[in-house]
Formats: sequence, C-alpha cells, structure tokens
Amino acid sequence: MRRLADGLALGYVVAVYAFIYLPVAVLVLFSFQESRLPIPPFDGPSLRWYAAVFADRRLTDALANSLLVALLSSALAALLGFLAAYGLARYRLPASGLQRALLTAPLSVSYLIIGLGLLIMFSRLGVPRSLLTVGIGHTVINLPLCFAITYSQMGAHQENVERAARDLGAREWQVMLLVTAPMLLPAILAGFLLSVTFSWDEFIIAFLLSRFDVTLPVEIWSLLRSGLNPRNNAVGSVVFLFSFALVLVMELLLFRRGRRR
Amino acid sequence: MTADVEVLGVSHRFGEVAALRDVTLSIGAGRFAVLLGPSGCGKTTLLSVIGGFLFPSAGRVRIAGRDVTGLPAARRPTTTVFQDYALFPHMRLGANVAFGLRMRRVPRAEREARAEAMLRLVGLEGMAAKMPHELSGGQRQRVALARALAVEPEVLLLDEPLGALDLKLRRQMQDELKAIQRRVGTTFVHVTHDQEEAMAIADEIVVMNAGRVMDQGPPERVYLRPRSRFSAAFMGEANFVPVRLRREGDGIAILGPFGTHPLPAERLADPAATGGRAELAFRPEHVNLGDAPPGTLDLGEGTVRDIAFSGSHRRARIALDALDGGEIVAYLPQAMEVSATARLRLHLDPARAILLPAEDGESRCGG
Amino acid sequence: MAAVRAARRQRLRGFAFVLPALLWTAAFFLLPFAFMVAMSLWRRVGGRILESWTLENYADFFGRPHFLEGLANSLEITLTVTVISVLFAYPLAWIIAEKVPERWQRAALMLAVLPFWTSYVVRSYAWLLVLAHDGVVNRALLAVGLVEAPLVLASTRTATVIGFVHFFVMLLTLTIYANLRQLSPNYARAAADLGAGPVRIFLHVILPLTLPGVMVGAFLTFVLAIGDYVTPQILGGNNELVLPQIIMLQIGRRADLPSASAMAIVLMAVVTLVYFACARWLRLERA
Amino acid sequence: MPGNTRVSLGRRAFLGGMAAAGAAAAGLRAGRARAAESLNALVWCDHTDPALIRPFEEAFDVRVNLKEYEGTGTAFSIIEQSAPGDGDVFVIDGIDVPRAVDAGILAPLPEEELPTADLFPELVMAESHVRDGRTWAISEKFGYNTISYNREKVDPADVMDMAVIWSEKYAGRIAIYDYYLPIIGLVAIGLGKKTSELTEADLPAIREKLFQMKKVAKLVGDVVASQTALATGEVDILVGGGEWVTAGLAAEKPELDWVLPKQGGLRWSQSIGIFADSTRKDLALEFVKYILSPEGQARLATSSCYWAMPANRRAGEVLTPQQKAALRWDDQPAYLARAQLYPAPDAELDARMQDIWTEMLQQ
Repeated sequence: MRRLADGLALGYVVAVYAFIYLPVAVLVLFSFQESRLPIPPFDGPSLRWYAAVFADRRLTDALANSLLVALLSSALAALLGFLAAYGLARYRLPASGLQRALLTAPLSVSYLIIGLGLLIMFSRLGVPRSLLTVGIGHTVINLPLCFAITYSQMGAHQENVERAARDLGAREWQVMLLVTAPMLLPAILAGFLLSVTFSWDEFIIAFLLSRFDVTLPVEIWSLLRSGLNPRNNAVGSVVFLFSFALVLVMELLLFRRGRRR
Repeated sequence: MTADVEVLGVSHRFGEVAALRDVTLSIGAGRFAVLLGPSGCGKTTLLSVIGGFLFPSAGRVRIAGRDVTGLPAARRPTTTVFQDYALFPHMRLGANVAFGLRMRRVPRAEREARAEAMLRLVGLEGMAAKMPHELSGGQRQRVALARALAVEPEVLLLDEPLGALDLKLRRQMQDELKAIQRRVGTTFVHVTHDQEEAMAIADEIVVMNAGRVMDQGPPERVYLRPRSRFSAAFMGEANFVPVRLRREGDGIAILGPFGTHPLPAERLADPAATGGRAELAFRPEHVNLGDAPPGTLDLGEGTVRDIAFSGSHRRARIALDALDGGEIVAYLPQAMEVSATARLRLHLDPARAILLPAEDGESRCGG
Repeated sequence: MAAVRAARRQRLRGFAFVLPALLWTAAFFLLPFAFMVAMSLWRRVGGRILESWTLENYADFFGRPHFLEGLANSLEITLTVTVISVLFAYPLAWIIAEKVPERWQRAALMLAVLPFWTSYVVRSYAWLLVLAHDGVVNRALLAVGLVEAPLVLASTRTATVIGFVHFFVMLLTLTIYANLRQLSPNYARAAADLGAGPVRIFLHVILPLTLPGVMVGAFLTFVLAIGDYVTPQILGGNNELVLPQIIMLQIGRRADLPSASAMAIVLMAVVTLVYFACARWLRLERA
Repeated sequence: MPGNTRVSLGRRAFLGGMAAAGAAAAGLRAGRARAAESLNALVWCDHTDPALIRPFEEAFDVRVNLKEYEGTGTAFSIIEQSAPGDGDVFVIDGIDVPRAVDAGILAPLPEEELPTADLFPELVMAESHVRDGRTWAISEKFGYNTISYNREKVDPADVMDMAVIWSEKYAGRIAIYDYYLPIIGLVAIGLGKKTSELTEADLPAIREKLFQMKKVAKLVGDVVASQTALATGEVDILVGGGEWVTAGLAAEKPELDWVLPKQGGLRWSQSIGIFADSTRKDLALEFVKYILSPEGQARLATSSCYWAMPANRRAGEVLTPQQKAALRWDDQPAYLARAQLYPAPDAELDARMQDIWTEMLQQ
C-alpha cells in the first residue's frame, strides 16, 4: 500500500517534470537543427544558428542593453527599497501602514497597465522613449520587491545589533553603512538578483517604453515576428543558459551556506 | 574605569502601561549590582534607561555625578551586553570586539592589540579570525562581553546575558563574570530573573516588581531580612502567616495562631506598621523538628501531606493544627525518612523569623 | 519636552529614508496612473486626442460585445489557469516537501523551477513548436498510436492555457513548498497521535494551515495571468482575444490611448474586485 | 535567521563580478557608439537583415537603428508617441504615403537623385508619391497578398477561386494573415469589388464574409505565426500569403506555393521616405539611395524576414537565377496586370474596418 503510494508519487513527479521540461528540451534540441525549420525531424546537430546569433549585432546590442538596464534599474530598486525598509522598520512613522501599502502597490498591478501609464505620461510630457524610460519602468516594478524582501528580514534581532553599534559609539550613518547594510546584504542581494532576472526577462514595459534601442526580449519578439527560424531557438537557449548561470550563482553564494547551518 | 549610577524618581510609560514608577536607586562605583525580578516588571526597561536606549517620561539618571538623562547611548560612559548578544554577524570576532575602538578612531594596530587582549580576558585567545556563527552560545556571550568591555566603559550593563545558556554553563559563566568584574573593576549592572544567579554574583541586589523597586541590598540581607512580602517570596521559598502586633516594652509581641511571642523590635522592617496587622514569614529551611526549646517559637504539631526528595533536603508540605490544617513548607534533613501522613512537631528560631507589613494580595505581574 | 522634540527629529530622519522610494513611486506609478485615468476620460477622434471629459470610452467598452467578450475570455482563461495550476503544483510541492529526502529537496525544487528562467517570450514560442501540428507532442501521440490524426493544439485557447499553466505550476510549486516547509511537522504528528489517518491529517490539518499561502500564490497567478499579453498572443492564434490583446490592439494599431486606458482601468478594477473578494485570505504584507 | 550571518570572499567576488558585467555592458555600448553617427529608421522587418544593413553601415561609418512595425496604423501610432526628430527614415505601405504626406510626416525627396526611371512602371505610383510637383517617397519592394497553399494537400484548382477562403472544404486548415487591410481587400476582390472604391456601404457584405472566413479558419496570425502554421502543416492555406511567405522557404519546403486566383489578387508595395523632422537628412538620403541601388534592392528582395520583388528592375542584374525563379521574376508582367492595390480608406473608414477586424477576431 505504502509502496503503491510512493510509486504513484514518483510517477506524478516524473510526469510534471516532463511537462515542465518539454518546451525547454524542444527549444534547445532544435536550436541545433541544421535546416531552416525548428520542427521534427531533427537533422542536426549544427551550430550554424548559434553562429548566426553571435554574428547578429542587433542581438548582441540588445543583450548589452538588457544587461545595462537590468543591472542599473535593479541597483536603484535595491537601494531605494533598502532605504525605505530601514526607515519604516526602524522609526515610528505616521501612516506607516499606508506608506507600506503604497510602496508595495505596484506588485498587484499588471505590467501592461504600469507600462501603459508610463507611456501616456511620457508622451504627454514629451519625454522621448529610450533605455532610460525602460529602466524607470523596471525600477517601478522591482522597487516593491526589493522593499518587501528587505523589510521582511528586518527583525528585532537586527535592531538589537544596531543598538549595540550605537552603544559602542557609532553614528547613524555608520550604523547603516557598517552594520545594517552588511547584515542585510543577503536580503538586499536577493532582491537585487531577483530584480535583475525580472528586468532581464521583462517584455511588455520594455516594448512600450523603448524606441530604437531595445532590450533583448523586445528584440527576440521582433525576431519571432520576422520568421520561423532555429535562430530563435538558439537565442532562447543562450538566454536560458545566462539566466541559469545567474540563478546558480545566486544559489551558491546566497543560499547554500545558509542552508548548511 | 568605574563610576556610580544614580537613578532619581524615574518613571516611564509605554502608552497606557507604566513600566517604571518613580524608581530611585543608587549603585556604588565598582559594585556588581543585579536587577532581579519576574519578567515584564521593568528591569530591562530600567537598564535601557540607564544605557540611553530609552528616555524616561520623568526623572533623571546620573553617572559619576553627571546628568546623562538626555544623552543617547553612544555618548554615555556605558556599554551593554545584550540578551541575544547582538554580535555583528558579518564581522570576525576581532572586528566585533574592536568596533567600539574603531568608532573612537583608535589606530588599527592598537585596536587589534586591544581586541586580542580582550578576547584573552574572556578566554577566547587566538580566535579573532573566527566568525560569530562558528561559535557556541557561551562563546558568543564572551565575545559580547569582550566587545562591551573593550571601550573601557565606566558602567557595564548586562541584559540577562546568561538567559540563553543551559544551567551548567550558566553557573560556570556566573563565576567567570564575577571574576572578570573583579579584575576590571567596572560597575556592572546585570539583569536577571534567576534569584540563584543574583545571589551568586551580586554585591547588591535590587528586587523589582511592577515597575517599582521592592528591595535593595546585599544578597544576604535581602534573603534573610527581605523588606517586602514580594521580595521574600521571590527570593526563594517562604511561608507566610498573618499575625497581629503589640508593643511590649522595648520590643514587640506577635499574637497569632502560635500564641503570643515576644520579638526584638528591629525584626519589623517598617515600624510604622506596628500596632496593626503584619505577616510572619519564615523560610522552609529554618523550620526545626521536635519539641520547642524555651525561647523558640512553637509551631505545634502537623501532619505531613506530601514529601519529595530534592537532593540536599526533603521538601515537605505539612498541615499545621495551629493553622486549622493550613499548610506550610519545610525542608527536612536529607537523612530523615518520613512517610506521608506522619505527625511531626515543629518549631522556629525567632532570630530567623521575618516580620513584614501586611499587604493586599500578590503582585500583578506574577512570578 | 526634549523627549517630544527628539521624537519628532527621529520621525523626520526616518521619513528621510523612506522619502526617495515614496517619491519614486508617486512620480512613476501614481502620476502615470492619474494620467491614464484622465486619458480614459478623453476621446480619440479623427487622429487627434480630444481633451474634453466624457465617459464614452467606458460606454464603448461595455456597449460592444466583442470587447466584453474579451473580458469574459480573460476571466475564463485566468480562472481555469489558476485552478489547474494549483491542482498541479500542490501535489508536486507536497511530494517534494514530504517524500524527497531532506538533502535532495533543494535540488528537486531548483530542478522544478529552472525553466522559470527561460525567457518569457521564448518559452511561449517553444510551446508553439511543441504543440504544432507537426510538433513533438503530435508526433509522439501518433507514433504511440494514441491518436489517429494530429490534435489541434496550437493556436487555441488550450494552447494559451497550457502555456500559462506551465509557467504558474513552477511559481506555485515554489510558494506552496515554502508554505509546507514552514509548518512544524509536529502538527501532523499531533494529529496522527490523536488518531487521524493520512487523508484526514491532510484535509483537516495541512490543507487549512497552508491555505493562506496557496491563496496568495493563486492571487499572484491571477494577477499575472490576467494582465499578460505575450502568452495568448503567441499561443492563442488570435482566436478568442483576451483583454490585454485588445488593449494592445488599441495602442499598437490605432494609437487610441483613451480607449486603451479605459480598458486598462476596467482590467484593474476587476483585479481589485478579486483582491477584495479574497482579501481575508491574503496577507501580502507583513502584519 | 541563518541566512544573514555570513559574509564571504565569495560574495565580494560576486559583487565584483556584477560590477564587471555592468562595465562590460557599458563598454559594449560605448564601443558601438564610436561609430560617428547613427540613423534611425522605422521599417518593416525585412530591413532588419544584417546582410542588408551592414554594407551601408560600413560604407558610411554609421550605425543604423531599426524599429520595426507591421501595418501603417502601428507606424502612425509609434510616430505619434515619439518625440520629433526621433526618426530619420520611414518605410511605409505605398498606398498610405498620401496619409503620411497629409500628416506632414515626410520631407520631399530630390527627384534627380532617385532612380525613378529604373522602376517597374507600375511601381512609380505617382498618384501616391507625388504631390504639388514634389516627390515624397519612392517604391522599394512589392509583392502580393493572395493565397499561399501546400500543393501536396490542396487541389491547385480549388485555390484558383477566391471563394476557397470561406468555403467549408478546407475548414480548420486555413490561416488568415493578421492585417486587416489586405484581407479586407482580398475579400472585396472575392466579392467582385474594386479595392480602390470601397466605401462604408461595402462593409456589411465584407463583414459577413470575414465572419464566414473566421469560422472556417484555424488561426489569425502575424507574419511568423501564419508562416509557422503553413510550414509546420498546421494549416494548408494561408489567406493573405504570397511570395513573402513561400519564396524564402523554397529550398526546404518546395511544396509550398502561391497563386493569384482568377478574381485577381492584391499587390502590396513598400515605399521609403525621409521624416520631415529628421536632423540627418543627408545621411537619410544616402540610405534611401543605397536601398534603391541594384545591390541594395537585391539584398532587400532576399532579406531574411521575407522575400519579395524589388521595385528597381536593375536588381535583376544582381540576383541569381535561383533567386529570380523563387521570386517569379519572369511572371511579373502578368501578375502586375491582374493585381489591385490595397484599399486606402480615410481615417473614419479605417477605424470602421479595424472595428470589424477586432470583432472578427473575437468570433
């Protein structure tokens, strides 16, 4: 009976994993397709589509743009989020509930709506659309994330540690710089990295708010619209590899040591 | 470095709750003082007021004769050892201990030497390069102590520093704390709810309850001659029997279930209460067996209700005839085997008897 | 008095920390929203935006069946996706949390959510390849003999739902797993001790205790799915448009920002309604 | 809180790595900004082929930034949401050039620098391109929106009649290209109407046929979705298809074909012009001249997004025989004669058509 249940459980897990990995496997497999159509039968392996990807300057440009936007907007979001979390966790402020609600509100609004609002505002105010506007949009969606993660980690214990620093003569800025920020670094970094992956993969805001300089998802979107092609598979596989590396770094540096304890 | 601490009429409220009510006390320079009381009764609040983490609603705090009431923690000659140690998790032990010196702009070489010396003082020699999470609870406690002492405070505040340790380690640390205090000579103000710990380390115990100071004095005095029913009850076990008092010549006499008995007047903590009602208190270990010799206070006969072996003695609950079956607790000799329902005759050395002013009910904070 | 002044100084300093984030949110979230509300009350007529106040965009939306149908499609698809995703994810999370040995759990979880990090746009495209007439699924089904003719999968509502479910199963597995792990195993032990069987332990102890977490995950799924344009656009084959597609049509093909704004606000209102409907299970914020 | 009690060299290294990645990304951007100038072009996707753009960039040491779109409505929408001076070169449906001129978007072109005489005569399209004696745009590429189909699965005789697109015979095996103008035009042709004379009064009949079409269609897709559907066997007929769908696939999928049915078909053409607000008009003109040159034309005709006929006849000197065969170079005179142009509705009729289109999609 128990063995049967375990068998069922195993079967279920295998089935769901297969479902989860099916598109990735197909994507990667047919990125090595020799001919022009990424559908069965497989006639590879060939690296010609990867060569095409790396030779395509528009793609490599978009990749650089994406990295830049992701890193800068996430850094800003992490900084603003940390400061706000520090202020709200450490000081008794009037209407702090309302402030928290405001800061986390963008979490429950669709990206499409956030993007549309910014699009309308920027075009009414005559702000030209560029990577800067994309970065602004990404900071809007990532700030609540960084804030919430950092805020949730600011417990009473950390407060005591900060008191200890003050007790030993540290000024406020020293407390924040030497004690609070390093102590919360895992949370801040987690927020930052999560933001990087979100921004890196965000499409609709970037689509609405960019113009001639675009980020990678927008460029991929254009690629997809411009013809069926294993090159799309190759790009997707490269992006996957990159995100995977990022997640692996996050796991190894931030979480593994914590788990050991 | 050492200094005396004076707390004058300090009150503090958290919203509706009065955490401190008109607290006045003074602790001499170089003393090891312990604030003792049940949890939630204001002792940690008082420590925060002395340390500069809380600014009292009323009253003043003076250290070395200087008014520090409005000063923040950083500018007081005090440092604190926190209950959860509050070590900087991201710094090595050396950096933790040297942090205060760094804030005081002590050159690196000097502060590293001082940190190492401090670690040696607390028995963690050569561990400056370790991270806090590599340490055991007791070791962390020592680092916290070294860190707080490194800046040579005049007063060291310790907020239940041993609370998280297991019993055996706690007793060991008590001895070390005491020894370190002797060596550095700094005034220590230590908070605990463990009366055994308090008696083991304190030069001076301050018993607190419901935001008030209930008693203050050397451990022996506070234990043997408590000044309030609360401190008698909190410092170990005690039996209480209501009595009436009558002035009799130089002394007083107590009238009660055990008949009339003269006592020297100094027995009564508060002479103003004389003439009215009072309470006779005595510790279980002071109850003697057998017929009452002359001059002793005869408690009469009683029936053993329950007896338990507790190592150094046997703890017995005995229903006294004189109290119409009311029970007292007595510690009987370890060697004496008594069965429940045994009849015993008991008496008390009047020198051990404590007279307390009658109080209305127990404390509201419980024990 | 000094204490009062000190308290005010403290408050001001604390506020200074929060202010940059508040200003940012006000300038780039609240203000754009205000612009959008204003825009939704204007009209686009003959290639120009007419700045006179009117509710006509809303009247249009509710007056035209093909717009309303978009909302209905959105709701149907989103609800289907949410329910299916929870039903798929919960057992997976439970098995990982309960059956997989402790030291492998993290790896199992990582493995389960890894494809989460493929590019969102690419993932939908990959599903298109998988579900195509000549795609892997149909080839496999034909080879095994389960079907006689290729199934019509791509460019249907089913494809959209599959694409969504794929994404949200991963997301929900993560949240539900975190929830299950937070539960002390002593709850189940206590229940077992008191004579409850596995099924009853699950129904009466584990499920109620994890429900708030599941609801948060489900709500997140709902919000993300109902506002998504990419998945239905790539996989749905332009059949049965959802609201975001209609909004994008207004923006992209006609530059009709007023009516797009009105639809976006309707979409937001729907999400808000759903939020309040489930509010008692949702504690997105730290209490 | 075990998570926050460690700091390690690893994390420092990680932060350093992040900073390095940022610097690399910035460096990459800086490096390409070294090109002296840049040129912004709003184009259809066929212009994004590096094989087309790179020779120009190298010759003039500039960077060409391309923003692609599908459909004139989208283009106008993008322009409206842009700041003046954002764009330099504009590629637009030939039929919609007058709208752009009306809107004051385009700058006049110096006629003497354009190879107008080398164009296929039908592609000069003076009625679109010339106003007040000045030329505002020039044709660069053209092709047909008709019917693409799979020769192995569809009887070629059936697709000779436009009615096939709403007939039940191929129900569930038809895809519709998601662009309202050509499809509405095709339906109009199928109904025996002239695309240039469409009015509001024609719409009810067209709407009915559109809905009928939607019922038998499997999907309505953009360029890639419809191409994918046809190439993967998802569907066998693509309404609105033409050489732009099948020519590029000729090598891999020879069974894909396209026809002009007996009622005729729709000819599309792209024109290229310069934005009135452009601050780099000289460079923009060089780009236009490059695109119109025989070499540019040949590359444009065979660019990766879609193949189609070059407007300049002299491209024939550069194209290979195979390429010319795939483009059906020699059949052009006959095709040109039988094809009509896209409908060119005014703003109001256009809005009505789009409404019908959205309604149709929602069926």
